[in-house]
Amino acid sequence: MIHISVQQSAIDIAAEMTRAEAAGAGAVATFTGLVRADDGVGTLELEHYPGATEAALLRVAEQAIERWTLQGAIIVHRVGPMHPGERIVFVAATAAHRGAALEACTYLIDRLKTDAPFWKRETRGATARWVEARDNDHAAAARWDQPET
Amino acid sequence: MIHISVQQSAIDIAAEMTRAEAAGAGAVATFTGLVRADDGVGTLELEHYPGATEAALLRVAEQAIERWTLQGAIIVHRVGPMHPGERIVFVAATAAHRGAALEACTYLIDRLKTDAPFWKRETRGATARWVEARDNDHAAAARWDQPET
Amino acid sequence: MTIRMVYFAWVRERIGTGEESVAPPASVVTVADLVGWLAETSEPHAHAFEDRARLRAAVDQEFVSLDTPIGRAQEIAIFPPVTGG
Amino acid sequence: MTIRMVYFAWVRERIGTGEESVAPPASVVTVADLVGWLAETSEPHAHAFEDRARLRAAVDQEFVSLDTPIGRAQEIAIFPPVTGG
Repeated sequence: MIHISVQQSAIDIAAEMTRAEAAGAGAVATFTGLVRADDGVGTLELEHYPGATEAALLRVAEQAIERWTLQGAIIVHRVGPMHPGERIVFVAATAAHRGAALEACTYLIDRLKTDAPFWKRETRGATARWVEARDNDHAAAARWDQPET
Repeated sequence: MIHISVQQSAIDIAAEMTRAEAAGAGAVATFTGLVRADDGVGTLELEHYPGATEAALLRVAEQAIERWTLQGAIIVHRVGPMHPGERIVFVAATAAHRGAALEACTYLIDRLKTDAPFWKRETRGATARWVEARDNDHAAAARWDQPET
Repeated sequence: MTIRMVYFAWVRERIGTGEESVAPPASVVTVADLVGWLAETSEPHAHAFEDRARLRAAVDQEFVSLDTPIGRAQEIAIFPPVTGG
Repeated sequence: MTIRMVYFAWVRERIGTGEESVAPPASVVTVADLVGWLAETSEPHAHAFEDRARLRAAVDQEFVSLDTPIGRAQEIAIFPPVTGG
């Protein structure tokens, strides 16, 4: 099971967990990214590249399914304006055992950070700025390219 | 924020996620263990050691909070009889960044598997048997004892 | 000295009860001594404790190895390796 | 040859539009050539493309490095490093 969604609407965790669990395996690992409530951001706006975004997310999910023999992979990413405390992204990996689910979940979010065309703009008071990419996102994604040890 | 619960009732993921997100940080990682629907088990029964269980789970959560500077740690474990597809355990780690949340989530479930006094009994047809402990659970827990590299 | 014994999972089933009070002799120093002494008190205890490698213990709700002295413990639990999560 | 250009984030804002059609000369072989040629067409393009190290590209929705030949591409996207998740 693969489910990809790029959506304006709020992310419904209960519905996504039901979907993840319906794959029938014993282990579900999830990661949820939220607009931080503690650093003065009033509005966060997410822009994306329609079409290319969904294709990139599908590729990331397919790679995870194959590498960890998952029963399911879910990637839901919100776009448009959002506020502190709201969910930006939700990923889930469903597998027979917890090791696979947890590793695959980490892979999904690490890869999404570098491989999917999203851009964040933060507004603090009257000032808007585009968020800069972080080098350690690339380091996190690159470790999955290493040969297995 | 630490929340520990050992309960007979079903685990409410939406309520637990709300609790995890209320800690106000940017990243929430979760793990959910389910009664597998695919291996012939009709009923799974969870026995525990009242008092000692809650103390063990609290210790695991406190260790995770300290080691990864978490904003929150949640461990909810069901006891009593349950059926395929139902949730046995839910853990969540809330942190400022995803690396800490994901690692701490893995720690919570790895440690719970070896440090908390729960015992599973599976019924398949007319046959009940106590589940045997798995050596690789101890290997998974022990890797957290290694010095940081 | 009276100790409250508690048992879980197949240890409990084999013994036939989840708890009992016992008064071991002074020669019982460690948890392993206690298990050995209990195994001689009845056939069910002997059956429950026949494979020591599969037994785990807690003294006053702290998990310990079987060679731990029981000291002035009030509650000692004997059970199989845990399988939660 | 006409190519549909698409722009995102501050590249889009600096250029002042999210898309446009362009017809580069035959001397434009790679994405970098295209960016260089576009930078000479207007001040906003020059501003958007002034720091090549901060630009990323996709050719027909495939992510590529800037030295990739444009070939017979129909859609080329120029944008900053991604920051989703």
